[in-house]
Order: sequence, then C-alpha cells, then structure tokens
Amino acid sequence: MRLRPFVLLGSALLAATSAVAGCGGGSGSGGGAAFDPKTCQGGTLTVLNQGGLGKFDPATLYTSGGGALPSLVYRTLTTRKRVPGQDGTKPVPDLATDLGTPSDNAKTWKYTLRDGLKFEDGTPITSKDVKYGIERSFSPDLPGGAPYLHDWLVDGTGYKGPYKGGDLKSIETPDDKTIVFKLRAPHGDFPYLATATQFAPVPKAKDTGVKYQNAPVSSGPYRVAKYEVGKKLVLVRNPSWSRAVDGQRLACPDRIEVTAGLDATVINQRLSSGSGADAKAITTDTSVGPEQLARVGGDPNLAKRVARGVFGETKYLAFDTTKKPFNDVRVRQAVAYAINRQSVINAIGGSELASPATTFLPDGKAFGQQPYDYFPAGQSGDPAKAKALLAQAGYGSGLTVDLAYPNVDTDGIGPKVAPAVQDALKQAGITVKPKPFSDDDYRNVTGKPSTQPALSLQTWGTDWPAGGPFLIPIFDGRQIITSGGNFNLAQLNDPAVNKEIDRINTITDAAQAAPAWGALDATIGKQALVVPLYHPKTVALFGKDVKNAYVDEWRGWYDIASVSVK
Amino acid sequence: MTPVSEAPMTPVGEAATAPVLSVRDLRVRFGDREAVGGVSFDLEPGRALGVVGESGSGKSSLALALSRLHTGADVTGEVRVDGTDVLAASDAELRRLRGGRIAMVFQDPLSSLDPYLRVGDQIAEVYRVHTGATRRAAAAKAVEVLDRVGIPDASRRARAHPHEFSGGMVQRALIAMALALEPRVLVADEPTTALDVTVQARLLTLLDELREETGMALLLVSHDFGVVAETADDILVMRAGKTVEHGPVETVLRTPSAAYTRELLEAVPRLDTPRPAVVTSRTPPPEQADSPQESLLRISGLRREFRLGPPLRRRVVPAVDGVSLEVAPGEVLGVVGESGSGKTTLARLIVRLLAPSAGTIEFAGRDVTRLPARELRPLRRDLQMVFQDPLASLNPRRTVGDSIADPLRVLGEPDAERRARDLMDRVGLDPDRYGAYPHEFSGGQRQRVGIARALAPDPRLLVCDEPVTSLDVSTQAQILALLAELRAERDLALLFVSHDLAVVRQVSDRVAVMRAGRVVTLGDVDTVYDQPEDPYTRALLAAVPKLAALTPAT
Amino acid sequence: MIWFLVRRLLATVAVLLVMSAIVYGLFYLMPGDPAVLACGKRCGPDQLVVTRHKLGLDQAVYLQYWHFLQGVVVGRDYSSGPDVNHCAAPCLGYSFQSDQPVTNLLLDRLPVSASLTLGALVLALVLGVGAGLLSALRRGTFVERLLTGVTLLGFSTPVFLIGLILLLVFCAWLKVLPFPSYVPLTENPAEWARNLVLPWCALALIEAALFARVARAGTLETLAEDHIRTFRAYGVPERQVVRRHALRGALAPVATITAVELATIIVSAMLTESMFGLPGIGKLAVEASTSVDLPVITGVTLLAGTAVVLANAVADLLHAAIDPRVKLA
Amino acid sequence: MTLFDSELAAGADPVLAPGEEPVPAAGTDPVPSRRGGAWRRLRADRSALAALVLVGLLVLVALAAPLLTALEGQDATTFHSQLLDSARGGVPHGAFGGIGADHWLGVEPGTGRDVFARIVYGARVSLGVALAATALELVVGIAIGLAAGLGGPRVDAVAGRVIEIAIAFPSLLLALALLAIVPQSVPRPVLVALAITAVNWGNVARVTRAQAMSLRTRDYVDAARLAGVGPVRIALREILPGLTTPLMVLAALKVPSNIVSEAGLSFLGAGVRPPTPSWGQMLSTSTTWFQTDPAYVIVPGGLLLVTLLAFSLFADGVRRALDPRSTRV
Repeated sequence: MRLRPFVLLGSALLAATSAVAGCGGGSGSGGGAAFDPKTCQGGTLTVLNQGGLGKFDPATLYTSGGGALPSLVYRTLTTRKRVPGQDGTKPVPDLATDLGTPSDNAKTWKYTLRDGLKFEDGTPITSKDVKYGIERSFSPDLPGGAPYLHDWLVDGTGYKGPYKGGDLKSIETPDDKTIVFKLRAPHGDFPYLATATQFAPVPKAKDTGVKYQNAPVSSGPYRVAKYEVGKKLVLVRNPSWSRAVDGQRLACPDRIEVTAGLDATVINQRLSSGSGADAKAITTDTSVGPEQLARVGGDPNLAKRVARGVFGETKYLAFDTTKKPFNDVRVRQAVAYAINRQSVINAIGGSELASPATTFLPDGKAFGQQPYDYFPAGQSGDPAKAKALLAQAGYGSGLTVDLAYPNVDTDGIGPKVAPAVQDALKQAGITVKPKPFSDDDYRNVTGKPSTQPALSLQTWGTDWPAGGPFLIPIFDGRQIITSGGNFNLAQLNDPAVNKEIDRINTITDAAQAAPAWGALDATIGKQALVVPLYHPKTVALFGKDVKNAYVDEWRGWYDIASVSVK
Repeated sequence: MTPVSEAPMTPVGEAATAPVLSVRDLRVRFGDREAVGGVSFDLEPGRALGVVGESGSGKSSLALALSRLHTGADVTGEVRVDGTDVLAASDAELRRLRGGRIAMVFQDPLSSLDPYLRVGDQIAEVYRVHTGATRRAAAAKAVEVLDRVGIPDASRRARAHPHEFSGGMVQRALIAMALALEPRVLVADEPTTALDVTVQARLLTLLDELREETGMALLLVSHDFGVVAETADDILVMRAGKTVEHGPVETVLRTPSAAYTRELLEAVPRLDTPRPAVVTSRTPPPEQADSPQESLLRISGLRREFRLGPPLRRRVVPAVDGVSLEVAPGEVLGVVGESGSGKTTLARLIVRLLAPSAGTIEFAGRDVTRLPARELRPLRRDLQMVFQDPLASLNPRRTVGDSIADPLRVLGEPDAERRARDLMDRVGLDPDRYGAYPHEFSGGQRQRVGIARALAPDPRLLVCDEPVTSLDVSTQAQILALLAELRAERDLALLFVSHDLAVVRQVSDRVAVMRAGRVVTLGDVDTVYDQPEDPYTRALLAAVPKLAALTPAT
Repeated sequence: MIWFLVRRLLATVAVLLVMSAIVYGLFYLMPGDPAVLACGKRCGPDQLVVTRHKLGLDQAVYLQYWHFLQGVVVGRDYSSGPDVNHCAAPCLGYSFQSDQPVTNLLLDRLPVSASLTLGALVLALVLGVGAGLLSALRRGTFVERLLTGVTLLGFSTPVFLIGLILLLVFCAWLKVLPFPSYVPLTENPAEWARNLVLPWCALALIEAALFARVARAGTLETLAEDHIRTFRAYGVPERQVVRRHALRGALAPVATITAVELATIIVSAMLTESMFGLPGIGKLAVEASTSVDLPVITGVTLLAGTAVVLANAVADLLHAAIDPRVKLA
Repeated sequence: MTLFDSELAAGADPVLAPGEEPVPAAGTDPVPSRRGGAWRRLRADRSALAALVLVGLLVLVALAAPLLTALEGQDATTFHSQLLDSARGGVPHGAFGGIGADHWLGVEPGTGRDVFARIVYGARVSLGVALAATALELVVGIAIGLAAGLGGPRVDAVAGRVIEIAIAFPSLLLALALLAIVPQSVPRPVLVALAITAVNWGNVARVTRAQAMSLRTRDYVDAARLAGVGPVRIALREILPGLTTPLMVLAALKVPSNIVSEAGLSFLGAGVRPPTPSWGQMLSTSTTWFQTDPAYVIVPGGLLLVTLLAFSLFADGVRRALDPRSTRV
C-alpha cells in the first residue's frame, strides 16, 4: 500500500493530542469456557476505535486484505486466511472457488464463483456484480481505493467508471459464475490484490452512488443496521449468509457495535478497566501507548489481555540520490553508519512497539526477507566510521543538510523521530536542519521530484504480505512519476533491478516469489538508497470477556471475524 | 480665637430643658492626625445647632462621631443622646440608637440610598428593623412619611428607585426615613451643598417645619454661613478640629468674638451688597458696553444640541438654546444659573472647546464660529479660560511651570520660562516653585496657577467657568480679589460663569441669568439684583440664604 | 427591550460577518491550496479537479464567500458526479478530514462541551463567589489570607496543570474517580456526572479564582459606598446590611464578568477537553487546527463567536435585572 | 490568566476586571509623586519583592543557560538511549526520572535528553516568547487604542468594534488556527510570539482606548488646546504620560498570561517544535508519563507554577504600588 489505510499507530496519535495515561486498572480476566468455534455464537461485541469510520463504500475503502470491519460485510474474490500465525499471511479463496487461474504468463486471471452465494436480500451474487463493484471504483466521485487496478488492468488508466465511462472491457464475465481479468503486464500477486474491498460484489440496481455506503448491500456475515459517518457503525447478522458458504469467517457475535472518534487514551482506559459493555470490547486501530507499557508489564491480569503483532511496515530515511550531497554513496553510507536506532525506537515508545530495521523488507517469511546489515551501526550508531566516510567524500569539516518530515507523529516519522535522527547525525559531524511540513502537504512535496527534499523521513507499509508491493513503487525506475505521487524517492532507475522485478512478477507461486523479492532487497540494499530505521509492532488490549482474540499476521491487528464474546 | 468654656452656653431666653444631645470633649483621631480635638456642646429638643467651618475643620468627622459611624478612627470623650452614652453603648443598644434616636442625612444625594432597591422599601426596611412592624404596615408608613416630606404622589414614588429621584427628592426621602423613626436628633451633614439654591431653600424650610412639628433637635453641618444663619438657633464655628466660637446665631454673626469668625464672615460674598468699587479702576458705562462697535465678543442665536439615547430613539436636547449677548472690552459679564441651565456649555462654546450647532460667535469683529482648529489657534491668545476644578485642569504629570509656559512656547516666546516665573509672581505664587507638581499646591494656589496659565498669552477675554466653586470661602475671596486686580491692570474682559448669585454680583458689571439654555434676564448687575423683573430671577434671588440682614454693615 | 433585542441581533450578525470574513480570509492568505487539503493525502490530479469544483474553490474569492454565507442562511448544494449533496440550512461546509457536514460535527459534540462548560461555570460561580464574599467579609483574618493565596495560585496555574494534579490525586492515587470518558446525560445521569467531576473541577478552579477576585472586589467596593453607611446610620444590623445592600452590588460585576469571561472559558474548555480526551467542540477545534481542517475551524470559530456575543447580551439583560439604573437600549 | 490568557480574552483581565472600568479608578490620576512612592511601596511589599527576586533569578537562568549546562556537563539535545528502559516504553532507568550527579534533574523519557539543560534552555523560549509577545502587544495595542481613543468618532466606530471583537474572540482557537496555516519554515518561537500577539493585543488596546478617552476630556487637555497646542503634541505630552500607569500594570500581568499562552499552545502541539525545548511542550509530553515517570511531571510543572506565581505576585505588587487605593486582592 502506498500509505497505511485504517491502521494508525495508536501511540503516535496519542502524542499529537497529548492525553494522560489511564487511571484505575484492570480487574481480573473474566472466566468462562474455553473458545469453541462451534458454540461461539451470541452476544454483542463492542469495538472502540479512534478513526476508520470516515467511509464505508467498498469502492472508496483502502484496506489491506479487506480490512477488519469491511470484510464482515463485503466478501471479495479472495481473502486473507483467518488463522493465527504465519499462515495468516496467505490469501485464500472467498467468493471464488480458488485463488484464480493465471494464463498468458500471469497476464490473464480467471475466477469462478462458488455456489449458493446470496446478497442480504436473497438475490444471488453473480460475476457481473463483482465486475460492477470494480468498475464503480474507477469513478472519480468514489476515490480512495488502491491504485493497482488502474495500473494493472488493460485500459485501466483512462476508464472513468460506469456512470460516465460505460463498460470496462478488460473484465469479462462470460457467465454468471465466471470473471476474467486482462492485465497489461504479468502480476503473480493478483490473488493478493483480489482481497481488496473493490472486489466485493455490488448489485447495480441498488447502487446509489456516493450514498451507497449508507445502505450497502451485504454479501458477508453481517449487514449494516446503522451507519453514522465517522462515529458509529452497528452490524447485525445477515440472514442470507451462513458458514456453509464461507469457510473463513466464524462470525461469532450476533451484533457488533463500533464507536469511532475516541481518544487512544480513552480506548486503552476503557479496555483495561473493562466495566459494563467494555468487558466485551476490542479495538482495531489503537495500540497501547509507551507510557502504559510499564503498567501492562507489571499487571498480570492486564498482561493476559494483550495481543502483540506486526504489520509489514518500514520507517526509513529516504535520499534523493540525484541531489547533492547524497549523490555520493559514501555520504549515504555515512548516514547509515551514524544512525542511532535505539534512540529512534525509544522516541516512538521503546522496544515493545518497534524493532530496529536494517533491511527494507519487513520480517517474515511472506516477504521473503533476507537479513542483512551492510553498514552496521550497532545499537547506537558508529559515528567514527561515518566521519571517516564523510572525510573520504570531502566533507571532513562537516556537512549541513535539511531533514524533511511531517509535523505530526501519526505515521511514526514525525517530530518524535526527527530529533533522534538529528542528534545521531550530529555525533557524526552532520548538522541537520529540521524542515517540518504539514501532514497533508508532506506527500505532495515529497511525491513530486521537483519539490522533493534531498533527505526525508518516510514510511512504507504493505498492501498485502508480499515483497512486490513493498519494493516495486520504491525501486522500480519505471515508477518514477514526475507529476506527483512518486514514491521512488531515490530516483533509482537501474535496468537490472527493473528486469528482475518483471521476472518475479510473472511468478504466480507466492512461495517461489518471496525469496526472490528478498534477494532483490538484499541486492538493492548495498547501494544505501534508504536507511531503514525500524519496523513498528502492535501491542493491543482486548476486553476481559473477549475470546479468540489474536493479531493476524497479514494486518497486524485483531481479526474481528474470529473473536467471540460469548 | 476665644477660649472655649467647658460648660456649653445655654441660649439666652430659652427655658433650660435637658439636652437631648450632649457632647463633651469629643476627640476623633485617625492615627496621628486629630480631626476633632475636644469639642463640647449641648443641644436641646426642638432647637437647631449649625456647625460651620471650612474644609478640613473636622465638622463632618464630628457629625459621624455622634452616631459612632467612624471605622478605623479613635473616638474618645462623651456623646450622650437622650441620656445614652453612644461611645459606650453595646452593639444592640447602638443599633437602637442609630436612626431611632439620632438619625442622619448625608451630603451626596446620589449615593446615599441603595441604588438597587425601591425608595419606599428602603424606608420600610429601616422602619421594620426598629419597630418590628409588618411588611404592609411598614410600606404604608413609608408612603406616609414620603408624603409628609413633600414628595408628590408619594404612593407611586415609593415604588421608584433612587436614580429616578432628583437630588432634592433623595434628601427628602432620607429625611422621611428619619421621620418614620421619630428620632430625637437629626444630624444633617451638608444636606444642601449638592443642591441648587431654590431646592436648597425648600429643603431648609422643610427641616424647619419638621423641627417645629416633632420637637426633634437638628444639628446642621455646613460650610455656608447663609444656610446656617437661616436655619439654626446657635452656631458653632470650627477650625482645625477645635471650637472657635459657639453662641446664638445673632450674637455670632453680629458681634463675632473670634477674629477667625470675623474673617470668614467678611470673606462671604454678599448678595444684597453692591460690588465694592475697588474691583475695577474703570467701570465702563453701560451704554458704551452695549454699543456694537465696541464689543469684544458678540454672540447671537447661539445654540448647541446634544444627542442622547440609542440611535433609533435619539432625542435632541438643546443645552444652549438661542443665546445672544455681547461683552465689551474690559467688561465683566456674569452668567448665573442653576445646574443644567447651560451656562458651562455656553462658556465652552465661546472658547470653541465645543462647536456650536447654530448661531454665530464674533470675536474682535471677526466671525470665528466655523473657523477650523488650525486658524483658530492664533486667536487663542486673545481668548483664554479658567476652569472650575484647579486640580483637574492641571496635568498631574507636568510641573506647574511647564503648564504655564506651554502657551508661551506655542506662541514662540523665546524666554518662556522667565515669563512664566514672572506670571507666577504676579498671581502670588513663589516663582521658585516653577518645578513643583500640582499636587504639591493647595486648592487656591492651583487656581492661581490656572489663572497664570490663562494669562500667559496676554488674552483680552478670560472665560471663567465656576473658578471659585471648589474653594473655601476665604480662598474664594482671595481669588476673586486677584481676578479683580488683574482685570483692572490688564484691561481684561471677563465672562464669569457661576451658580453662586452672590459671587456673581461681587464681580460683574452686567449679568445674564440663564435657565434651560436660554438667557432670561440680561442687564446691569445692580438693576437685575435689586429690581428683578423676571419672575425666575426673582425666585432665584429669594431662595438665596441671606446673611447680610444679620451681620453688621461693613 | 424590543430595541435592545433588535440591536443585539444586528450586532451579533455584524460580529459574525466580520469573524467569518476574517476566518475566510485566512483561507486565502495561507500558502497552501485548500483543495489539496480537502482532497487529502492520496489525491491524484483528477480528484483534485473534482474536489476543487465540488467545493467551489475554482470560483472567485468573493463568490465563494457569498456561497458560504448563502449556505449558512439557506443551505447550499454540492454537486459531485451523479449526485447533488444538499447541505441544509446552517451549512458550514464539509470537513476536509472526515467529509462530514461541519454543522453535524458541531452538533454531535455540543452536548459534551455544554455539559463541561455549564457544569464548570456553575461550580466556579458557587466556589468563586463564596470565596470572594468570605474573604471580603473576613478582611484581615487568616481566612482572607488563605483565600487570597489560593486564589492567586488558582490564577497562576494553567488548566492542564490543575487537571494533571487532579488526575494524579483522585484518579491514580485515591482511585475514587474514573478517568473521564463522556457518558451522555440522557443515557446515565449518574455516570455523566461522575465522569465529569474531574474536568469540571479543573475548569472551575481556574474560573473560580477570577470570580473570587471580582466578587471580593465588588463586595469591598460596595461596602465602602455611601448608601451602606446610610443603613448603618439607621441601625440596620450588619448582617442585613451585607445581605440586602452589599450583595447585589457585589454580584453585579460577577454577572458581567461571566459573560466577558466566556471567551476565556471556551479556551479553557478546549484545553480541558484535550487534556481529558473528552470529545467536545474544543477537542474538535484542536484536531481541526492540527490538520488544517478549514471548514471545521471556521465553524468552531463562528459558533464560539455566537456564544460569546449571545452571552454578552444575556449579561446585559442580567445586569439590567440586577441594577435598575441600567436601561436596555 | 490561568486560562489561556483570561485577561486577554475576556477583556477581563482578572485583576482589572469588573465591569467597564479597565483603568485604575477612573478620574483619579495618579500623581507623579506616586511614581516615586510606587518604588517605595514596591520595595516595602515583601511578597512583591520576593517575586521580583525570583523573576530576576529566572531571567538570569535563561540568560545563563549555556553557562549552567556547561557546569552540569550536558546539553539540551543529546539523546541518551542507554539511560532508558526501552522495554518499558522508554522510561528512564533509576528512581526519580534518572536524577543523579550526571543529570541533575534526570532525563527525559523517550529520548534521554537532559532535563536540567532542557529546562534552562526552555526558560529562554518560554520567557522570551512571553516577553516578546508582551512588547508586541503593547506596541500594537497602544497604536490601535490611541487611534480609537483620540481619532474621533468615525475611527473609533471601526477601531472600537475591532477591539471588541478581538477581545471577544476565543484567543487560543485563533492562535491555533494561525499557527496551523503559517509557513513551517519561519522560526517557531517567532511565529508563536506573533500568534500570541495577534490574538491578545485587544486588552492593551481597550485599556489604552478607555484611558485615552477619559484623559481626552480632562480639563488640562482642554487647557492645552486653548493654549494652542497642536493635537500631536497633546497626544504625546498630555495624554501618553497618563497611560503609563495602567499600561505598566497591564504589561506586568501580560507576561505571566503570555507564558500560559505559550505553554497552552505548546501543550496542544502548536507551539515550538520538539527539537527546541519549551516548558509547555515538556509539560505536554510529561502528561503522557505522569504515572510511570512522575518526576518528569513535577519538574517542569512545578517550575511553570513557580514562574507564574512569581510573575503574578510581582504584577500584583506593581498594581498595588501604582494604584494603592485599589481594593482588589
């Protein structure tokens, strides 16, 4: 993904609004029988969130793997596997019978819908509904979804959606069960993409344009009973759905009430004290803040109600290698040596919330990460080595550079991290001048090569757990976009890298593709185009009466489809 | 000063009744300062004692001490009201005493009643505190006493708030409050000072009536000999906290034994005595003054309106309404009137501190009515003003010398400081005090500074707006004398504005009587005072307390 | 009275016009492009054009302001593709961040801010006036010195510091009060109050310090006035003098200051809401400011302005009710 | 002024507060001897004197920041990650926030920066911003206030209204909005001082206007006009000196109120930015840590409290000295 949807680093937002750690304390975890998927049905689950209810149209949502809440209402061609652990990073069929049949060197993907699928009103779901759902997402009135469909589908870039643009030829529906996608280039990752909400069926007859989100037609286990934008979402059982036609979602609670717009502190406070309905509460976007970690660690009752996880994400320093002084690889290496990752991690909340990153790809088999550390900075940097390199590069008497970063900590690359970088580089004789940008401006400034700062703090997260979406936008030379929206900040256009990307894209077996991406990352890493800083980690509380709460490895957050409150 | 006998004098010819108020060696001390230094007197029922003195004489402190109203002062001696020792009384006794047996009327009618409550309710409240009467009875009583003190339509007025009352009515209401409780003694501290002369006359009459009717004793504190002479049986003259003289009114006024009393009496301007001839060296013949060629200032049809009220209900109130008059060179024109008559507005219009709404002002033959400020400035040297409050008219942050020298500097006088010192000398100030600040001077001295400043540009017309009103009578006489001298010396014309008819008579050649923005009478001062034709002027003159009848002719 | 209301209404409208013009002016003086802000972080050139047109940002500034005013008075339509979004009468536009009508955002949060502000105001008045009277009537005693000291302390302490101390003591150490989290009054009055106790106290202590000063000064001034002497001179017991004659004079300035203070109270409430994480208008304003959500900033500003102007009108009415000398005009 | 500047906003400067009389008792001109007397009174006022000493000390600390940190052997920006317990969210190792011989007041949680160094450098920002804003407010406020007070009814109709609106406006809200849209490249402390000025000058203008209007009608001004003195000279020689007393009092009160403003803005994240230390911003961070690292709350919070108390006490002393009859606390 280009920027993280839905998931917010709780600690970060908390810092921006500055609140106080919760008081009181958790009472003991409620007893009850062990979790059994067969008898887990019943009860009302409360979800306490900071944000995430700004929109609910499947066309405008930007999710990883279909998201937590949307995937309860919108089924997609494929979906993420709903199990704890490594297997959770794999896509599995959802509406479709399999992960898709590639042909034409992975440029054509064919799916067949399974039998018995129905919308909430009982009408059967057809492949045309899936096609229409995708077409809608091309409408300029329904922006916000991931850009992949535009880029990958034949004629995708010029298409303006069904309201004005008519039919999208590159999606074929030869019959009600079959849907075929024609891509411009090979994309072995297509089954991953098909987990996005844009792949949810939308009945054309019920489409109300921008108002569709207020009364969407459900294909999943729940239907929308009430939706107040930005504030409240109430989901109740969809009578047309059954586990018989859905192998992934357990859908235990009878009713799910989501409240958004809460403060991180309030959420953690309510989860830890767990009084009343809060005992059956969970959050899908709020991590325990650094100031609460000590308490969680010290309270065994609370410690039992914490889930930890990782979302594939890397925070890094990006160089523009076409600009001085970073056109000199020795300067880039010097920065890499000088960096004090321990300071950076402490600044955003310590080792519980982040792990140091030396590779661009995040940990985990799904990414195929090959560990490397070409410019070992140790825990706290190697200023001596950095100084030596700088001297070689002709900056023995010191160097002054600007560091651009967003002025909020939401993405974990803001005012908390920048001073840590600044201080580390100072030890190596590099004077850093902080250049904060307003959050909304930041992407626009850094995304346009003409305005891009030479050194900036950046974040990159995954749209699905694979190496491709992680490496392609950042290092593919053909992805340099001069008009804005560029992510290849290094301006790397290396034919060898481009060729290798094309090669891996044709691999349709994820198990084969992953090591290839890992190897590519390890190769690119030698050029010191970026300095990886850390990979964030999630520490999230859940209510004392919540069962089967685990953090899935695809998204790093609770999967509501699996939890029970009975 | 005559020594004061310890035993108070009993007025001649009165049967010796037990005094209702008896004061012995009363002393009021504020820290080191003794405001009242051993005063003794007796006051019998139905009689009136006038306490007279200049500011700082301790007369008000004395009045307050009688009800033990001082806070933070050390009061010693003995005060017996109806036999009870006020200074030794318990709190409960004191509460019964206050109002019940000794009641007070204060000087400032604007602030002596609670602005938030209805007048009737305030009287009723006090009545209930003392009698325990029912609400209904107390309300009825309030109306009754208000009616008695001459408040028209008393039952309706009882429901009004104090700000809806005029000053005279508030004083009547306070007297009514006292009346409701039937006290033995009424202490009135300068009750008429803030009132116009006609209102004052009616109030004094009321006090007389009530005294006769109820037999209560009256202690009247005043700076005004005339007021005391008209009302009191006895006079007690105070100076610096001590009794200077104490005796029956006739005795004190006719044959004052103390030199201080004599001086004071001499300083009082007389309404019924023509102005002393010394005041001017050259009395201009009236016909000459009236001739248009000769007039220095000529105003005709002068009008000035003030707009009052909110934008949509704005009322236009004329403060000066079609005034025409002239002032000849060297002439003194007195302008007299009660408050609100427009006399101060007229003065400010003439010096162009205010712009007229209509009419013309000619000065030295030139129409200055609409001259812009810049062109007006050179004219200023001929036209100066002396203000009422000498402290307010001097910048407290500048030395008096600077204030005097300012007009000279503006005129480009090269040696402004020396000239300023000369002027100080001329008005009777020590030129060495050039660098002193206004607060270091006494009231009379400050007014001398004001006069010196006005004289600095060597003007031809001096507009004096109540120049002696805030001064004690003896200082007042000195300032008036100074003005007279200067006028003679410099051939200065004066426009002398005052509410005090006696003062105006003393200084003016001609006099204009104003009422409600109009001149009702204009003429030679002796003619106007001795044979007033206009009924208002007659009423005004009749209301002024007469002192002359009782005092030996000078 | 009628004139007073008419005049006040006109003045309110004038003030709001000026305020809205100022805030609207800020839109255009600022360096960035409002469309970019409205479009958000992932915004392609196409969407930018759509957004710009949808919000009317492609029009002349005065036209935009005119449409904005129109929206406030009669509502306005935003056309977007196939649909026309009607934004009903007091329309303040749509939030850049949440795409919600600003009016709704404000209305949603109004109960929280109203609960906080009004509750704190009542508490502050009770505490402040009580302390002020007490210290004025006990002049020169230990009580007065104590109250003066406490007042000065309350005066010098920022609301977030007081809030922090209160949290530390009552929530963390004594554990008698919960970490505040807003419960609607209609849902559970007891929990509503229990959760608001700490924010109320934090906000009220500061305001109380001011009220105490004003009440004390008013009492001392009134007690020194001549009419008080009159009633003493007529034997009215001191207690009655204070109760009947001094109190009103002492309280009149408190009524005025309360209205004048509203702007300050709103500001303090912003800090309090941010401090305790209460989802009120103040917090909305802080968030909107951080994210440069201009429609929300405008909306909050206008709402606050309206509140202040109305409060001043109420204060004038109150003042007239207390003081018969004051004429409403 | 505990609030974000209550005086400011409300127009109600708590001390000058009640009603419309913003100036020490109207109609009473403090005479010059008072100035000399004022010094005498100030010197005799023990609490004001103690406050003055404290204020002086704080200013000295701010000025001597490099010296003091050199003495300690630390600086304000160096991270000390080894002193933090990373697994517990980054709280300092050791008791009381890591207070010890190396770090006199401990280290900051999350960064390990030296608290003492940040406090003394933060004093520069807090006091500097507050003093600069006060000076700017005086300049702006006096200029506008004099224009309104002396410029005649037309000018006053406009300027007077503007002043009223400026005072009625919830200042923090506007400051936040301003700080959100200003270019990020300008040095932050300058922006913060400007923003505080932009929203807080109203009080100064109001006091200036009221006092100028009152002085304008004094007889001595009339006397000067009669003497032919020109309007500029009258404004400078006759009126301006009369403004000094109320403005001195106001300025003394403004300083602590502006310290609170700065702290409030920093608290909400709109003040100076993290690499630069400021007390408000430290306090903002510290609220996060109050349970796990109370020392980090107590140090900047206590210091802010002491500073505000000192400035407020001093301002109170100035007021008492210049206006001895005032009955206010």
